[in-house]
Amino acid sequence: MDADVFRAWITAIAALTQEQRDHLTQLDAAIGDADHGTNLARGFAAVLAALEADHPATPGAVLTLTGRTLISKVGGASGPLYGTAFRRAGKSLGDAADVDLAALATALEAALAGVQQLGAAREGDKTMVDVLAPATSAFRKAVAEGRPAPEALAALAEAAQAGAEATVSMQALKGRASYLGPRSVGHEDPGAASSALMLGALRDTVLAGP
Amino acid sequence: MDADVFRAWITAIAALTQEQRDHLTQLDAAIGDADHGTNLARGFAAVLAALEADHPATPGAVLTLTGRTLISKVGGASGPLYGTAFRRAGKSLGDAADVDLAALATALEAALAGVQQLGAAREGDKTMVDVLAPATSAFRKAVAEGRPAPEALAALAEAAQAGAEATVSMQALKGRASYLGPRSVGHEDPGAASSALMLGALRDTVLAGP
Amino acid sequence: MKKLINAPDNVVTDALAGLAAAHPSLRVDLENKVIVRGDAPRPGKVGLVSGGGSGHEPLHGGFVGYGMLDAACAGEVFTSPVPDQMLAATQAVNGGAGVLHIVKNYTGDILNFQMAAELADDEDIEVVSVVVNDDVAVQDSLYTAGRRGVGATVFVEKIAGALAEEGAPLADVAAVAREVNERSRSFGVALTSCTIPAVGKPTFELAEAEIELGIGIHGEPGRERTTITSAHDLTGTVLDAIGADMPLSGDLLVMVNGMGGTPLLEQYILFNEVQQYLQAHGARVARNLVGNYITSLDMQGFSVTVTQLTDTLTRLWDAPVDTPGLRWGR
Amino acid sequence: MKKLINAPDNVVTDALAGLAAAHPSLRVDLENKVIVRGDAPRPGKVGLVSGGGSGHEPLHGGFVGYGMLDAACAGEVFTSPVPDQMLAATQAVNGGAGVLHIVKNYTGDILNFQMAAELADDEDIEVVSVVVNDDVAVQDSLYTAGRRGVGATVFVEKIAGALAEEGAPLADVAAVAREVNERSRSFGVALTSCTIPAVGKPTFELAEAEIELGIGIHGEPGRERTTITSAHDLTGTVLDAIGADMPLSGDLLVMVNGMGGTPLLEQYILFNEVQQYLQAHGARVARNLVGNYITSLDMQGFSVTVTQLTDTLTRLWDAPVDTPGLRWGR
Ligand SMILES: Nc1ncnc2c1ncn2[C@@H]1O[C@H](COP(=O)(O)OP(=O)(O)O)[C@@H](O)[C@H]1O
Ligand SMILES: Nc1ncnc2c1ncn2[C@@H]1O[C@H](COP(=O)(O)OP(=O)(O)O)[C@@H](O)[C@H]1O
Ligand SMILES: [Mg+2]
Ligand SMILES: [Mg+2]
Ligand SMILES: [Mg+2]
Ligand SMILES: [Mg+2]
Repeated sequence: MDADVFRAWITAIAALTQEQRDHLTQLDAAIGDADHGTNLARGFAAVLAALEADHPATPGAVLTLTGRTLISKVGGASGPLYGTAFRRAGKSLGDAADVDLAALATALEAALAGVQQLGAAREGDKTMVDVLAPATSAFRKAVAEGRPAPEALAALAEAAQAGAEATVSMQALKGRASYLGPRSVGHEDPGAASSALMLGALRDTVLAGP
Repeated sequence: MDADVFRAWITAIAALTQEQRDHLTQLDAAIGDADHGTNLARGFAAVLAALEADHPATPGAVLTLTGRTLISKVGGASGPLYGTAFRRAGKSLGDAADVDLAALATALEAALAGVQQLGAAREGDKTMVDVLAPATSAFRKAVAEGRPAPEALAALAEAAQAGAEATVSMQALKGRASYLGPRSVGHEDPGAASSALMLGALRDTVLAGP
Repeated sequence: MKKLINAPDNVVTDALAGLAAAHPSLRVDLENKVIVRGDAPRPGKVGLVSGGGSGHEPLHGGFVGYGMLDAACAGEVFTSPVPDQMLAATQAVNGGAGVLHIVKNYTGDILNFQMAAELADDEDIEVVSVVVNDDVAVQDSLYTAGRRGVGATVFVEKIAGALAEEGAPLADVAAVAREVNERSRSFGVALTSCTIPAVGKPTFELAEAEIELGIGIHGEPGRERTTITSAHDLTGTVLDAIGADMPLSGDLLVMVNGMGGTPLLEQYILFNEVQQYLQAHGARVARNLVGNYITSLDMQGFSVTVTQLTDTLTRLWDAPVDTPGLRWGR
Repeated sequence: MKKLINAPDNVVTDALAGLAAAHPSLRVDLENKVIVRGDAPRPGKVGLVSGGGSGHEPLHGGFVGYGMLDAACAGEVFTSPVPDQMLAATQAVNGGAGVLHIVKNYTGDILNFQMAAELADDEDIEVVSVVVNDDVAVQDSLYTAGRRGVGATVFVEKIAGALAEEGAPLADVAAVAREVNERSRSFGVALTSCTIPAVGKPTFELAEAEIELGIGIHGEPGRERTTITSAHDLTGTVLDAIGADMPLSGDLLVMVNGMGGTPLLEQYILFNEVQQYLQAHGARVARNLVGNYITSLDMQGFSVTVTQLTDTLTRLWDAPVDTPGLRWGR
């Protein structure tokens, strides 16, 4: 997977956050402050502009620029968290021109570690971590078992989707939703939903191929 | 007609303003500031208390106290106007223990004069004057023709009712409704409506007898 | 109707009790519903009295204090006070130099203040009345009640109060009050109706996207109903209306006033448009106020008031003022 | 949605342009959305920086000026600013004595200010952060995001600003900021939802007569939904909740804060009830604020903040302040 693939992935995310903007914002309205969709749509629009401006040449550079841009344009909780996730992933890819599944798995693990280090959320706290954690380990497992790309990426996206749905029954312990205590139960976490969108887009982009 | 009759009249007005409070306020909402019913209800409640407190002995004293109380309790445009009307009427009745139709006509004329002196409204300006003026002259005419009380008072009340209805098609030139210009047409003037209520109550009270 | 009150009939007294508790420097007569400066009467100083219906807070009670009003009378919501209240206020602030009555031009206010002035005259208190009528939304005419008094009232009270604080005689204080009124124009816009506690439902209904141009501070209908436009276009409409009545040039004192339910965020957006419009028309916003100063209960909307300044008016505007609603210089 | 704006995406910049036009004594960087005191940086003076999502005006930008904040960063509506803005503000006010970051306790604000502090550290600017978390509506816990920062932010900014103005070192300014936060508790109530311009419809729906107890300033749901009661009973509920968390005794600084759509008339009614409740409980309201100080756009509702005063805190509260939103003593 070269820089174009990752650029295509980010472009797909940008399109999705525009398209799902209201849906994500509504999820946030139920247990937060109704801005998650707006935040991400604004952020990834800025990311596209940045990618246009200085055409990063490697997958790592694409993700690092994506992360830095999110940090300086999004704000809120999701800005620093997603920004750190993409930056850590980018750093872990180094300056390789082409990335294989194993390297991608390592990058996703670095992203997850960055999010948890910054936000101190654990699985079960009803956050994006409940998507990133299971999806990353499912992906790593599939890759370790030597499964082909389609299968491994399917495992990633399906675990992500399942993780997002699982947040519905959780009580939030982190983020704005935690203020609700028990009343946070019964709603899907907006950040979990957006994480599932991003990982679903990763599968679709890679499988679509060049 | 002795003090008891006039006390009964004021009592009837107090009951009517309570009962019609919302109706009068809605008329005021359409072309004014939605407080005419509240103002009169508050004012006549205070009048009843005052009449209770120092039992005025003559018709003149009853009306004068009513007027003074309205002036010091109602506020707005209708407070000074109705207050002056009742005070002038009371003064014109002097300290007679009993009042005949002619004296009553003179008292109503004094009331009208007081209202016009203070408010400078002329007939056609869409105010209480459009009820007080025609009603007073119809009453004077009937009395001059020597009609019996029932007929003279019926003429008074009917002219009042007609006068109030006539304000619907008028454009307001005085009071809050005048700010509306042409848009004031098509609504009954609240003060005209309350004046018609008061004069209708006068007929009913006198005819009901002791 | 959801309101933070105890009972519709008690809103005015309860709020006055709160004002008294919050501002110990004021003397509040709950019986007469009169708010008086703690140090009144000041011998030799002209006393400034204003008042009107409640529901416009901070006007008038919030403008009682050093450099502004000496007393204010609070009527029921949207109903002018009664002569007894005005007399009590006049007596409380009479320091022997006479008392100025600042009256917004509404029939009720005019008639009640007129009666109060007669009562004061009976007690040999010299009273001069100044009528504020700055609302260009209403066509003026000899044969009607004339224009409504709105935003300029804040400026009249501040500037006349500053001159009185300097020890000027009644005639001069009245003259500067009239001058401010003559040099001021206002225009208001409503996005929603207010709800009077005693009535319990909105005074009028506006459709989604519908606004009332030329709204009165009691929810009186204005010039016309139209569809909401951008802050830019709406400000243009408002300032065109004001400019059609008074040249917008030179140094101006400008207020963007919130009606009570409009966030400060939006008021600053409006002020930005006002400032740009006036600059483009060659005028200069030399002084300004942005905030809720003369409100209409919970109405969403705004009004703009423009006053042509002179050096004297600017000096008096800048003079120290210390009231609950307006404070600087001390 | 009816709003006095040009476009949802421009509300923050347009409002900042208006703030700049209205207050020439402030320097407003529209690019970074940072409001800075005209005379910053003051050599040797600790710089105070705060910031957060917009929609809470006058907080924070309206509290920049003498005796309070040196700079504020404005995020999008209800979204915390980004590290770049906070760094720009920190650089602009760094007079060599270090900079205090006053941060409301929301994950977004915490994370972004944390990153900004790291960036400032790279430039050898000493930064200390103080987190405000006074909202008793939220159960505190080590394992959650903890309590929200609300009304106490106004008091922290005023009192820490006064000490910084006296030339105190960063450690002392940070200490007094923490002390104010620890001695303060707040609780909010919503009668209606706010409407975020970019969203276009209310964040939540309340039935006629239904209110939200413990509402957050971003419209986050609170403790429970219940039926509206009298101002008296509602105040009792609010102060019971605060009193359950902090003894209500001695000299108190009390704020009755309007959420943006609640008339001042009602706020004074509430303050009257608050004052009577506290008096009955043997406490004394030594200082107070009544008005819109930390709002939630057009939300109808209120919050009460109570701070246990000390002689020092009272002295610092009384010290002169000169900002668009809070001004006395000069
Ligand atoms: N401490 C945390 N760790 C991981 N994710 C978090 C944390 N706090 C919040 N989030 C995620 O951020 C999302 C909210 O993002 P957003 O609405 O953009 O920011 P804000 O809450 O500041 O408005 C939540 O749905 C949650 O998934
Ligand atoms: N100048 C006037 N002359 C006679 N009647 C008047 C005048 N101005 C107003 N009114 C009457 O007063 C009524 C309004 O009374 P009210 O609503 O109680 O006072 P306000 O207009 O101050 O709220 C009008 O309907 C009108 O009949
Ligand atoms: Mg959010
Ligand atoms: Mg009326
Ligand atoms: Mg009225
Ligand atoms: Mg947010």
